Amino acid sequence: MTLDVLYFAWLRERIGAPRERIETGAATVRDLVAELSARDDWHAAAFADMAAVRCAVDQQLADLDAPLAGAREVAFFPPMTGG
Amino acid sequence: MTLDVLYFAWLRERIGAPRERIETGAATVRDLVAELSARDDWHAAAFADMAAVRCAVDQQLADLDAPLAGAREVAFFPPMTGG
Amino acid sequence: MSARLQTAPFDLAAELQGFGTGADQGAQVTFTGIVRDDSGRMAALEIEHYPGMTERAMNDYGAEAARRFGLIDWRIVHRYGRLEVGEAIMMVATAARHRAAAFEAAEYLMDWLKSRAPFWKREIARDGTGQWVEAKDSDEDALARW
Amino acid sequence: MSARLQTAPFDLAAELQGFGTGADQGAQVTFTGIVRDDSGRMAALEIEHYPGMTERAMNDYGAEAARRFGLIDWRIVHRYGRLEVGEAIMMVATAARHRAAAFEAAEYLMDWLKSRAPFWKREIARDGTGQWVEAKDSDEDALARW
Repeated sequence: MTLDVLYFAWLRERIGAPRERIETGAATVRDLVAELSARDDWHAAAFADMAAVRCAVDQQLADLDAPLAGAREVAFFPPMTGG
Repeated sequence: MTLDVLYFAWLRERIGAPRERIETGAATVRDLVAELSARDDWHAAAFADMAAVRCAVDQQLADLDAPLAGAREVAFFPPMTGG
Repeated sequence: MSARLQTAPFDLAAELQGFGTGADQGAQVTFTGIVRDDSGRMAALEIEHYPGMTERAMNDYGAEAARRFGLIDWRIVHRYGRLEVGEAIMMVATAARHRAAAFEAAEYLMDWLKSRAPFWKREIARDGTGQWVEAKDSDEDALARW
Repeated sequence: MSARLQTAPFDLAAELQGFGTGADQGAQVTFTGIVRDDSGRMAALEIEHYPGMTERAMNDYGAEAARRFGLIDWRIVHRYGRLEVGEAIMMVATAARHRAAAFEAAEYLMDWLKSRAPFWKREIARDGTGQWVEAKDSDEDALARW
């Protein structure tokens, strides 16, 4: 499937781009992270500490076990610091 | 001693005046209430239920046992309903 | 850092002009109380106060809240006299470094104002009759938490 | 009943025009967050958001607060982009029958915004260097009370 993957804050900086469109067969967010981390050192660095990474699937907060079937957009970002 | 006695809200209405100046030898607020209650039916009605009456001596909240020595102004009123 | 009594309406925006300045300020909270018609037949409130004692009590509560919650600034404005349904009765504003202190100080001031500040409310019905508002146990309970 | 994202400053007074009408309204609470300089060497904040998701999350939180606390009205305005020390970042306003609901709803919304709304802050020091603000355990703790 085709997925838009978005990055925010220091994840965006480490990866060097705000978004990328990828082809993937990943079944869950965890699979997708493993696949992306294997791409290059920048992705590996961004995903090195998953305790500091949050995720949204189609703009809803999701955990690492969330399934990706039917998803169009996955975003990775640090814990929010709004307000 | 000479005391100004002030009444607010329904105590003022029952007594029929916002304030009166009296001569008294009352040692405490409780003595003063007894003395005022003995004056007439209006005062008696105002002080009939002391659980519903609050008091201030010289503009500081006080209880029935508060001494009156040196006081110049005593006020009686129902529980406050501000804000 | 001031408390004020008045009959005239107040303007929240004007009260916040120059309120709580400084680079360490992170949070401002305001509370506005409005005349509510609970019975469906109320026209107005009449608010009585104790001239002299009421101003002093408001200033004492404000200073106590500033000390207790480390406020950068605070303001209390309370009206008296006749107020129609929908009119603003009073306001409290607090400024602090962090949101928790600003919220807590505003709630503390409200709990004190409701049950310890010398104000008495009378409800005026549309037929002109009046009735003194009784103190609520819930306001005493709210105060007990501090 | 609305949430809004913008780069421009907001005007609290303008936001409260027509806010929370009706004879059953008794209490309005506002919270304003201001860029604070904790380190003594900060110049500004840069606030990043997730276009699309952020608006949706703010509207979802507002609707949830309205349901949970029986709000008569609510409003959230949040800015993004570069904000200097002393500038207002965001505001929340709530209107309810009673003060407890208005206060609780405003605090609830703030706790959600601080730790669940998709915003990320970067502190820009006076020397131009930037540093992402880390999430605080205290914000997670604050959220856990609801």
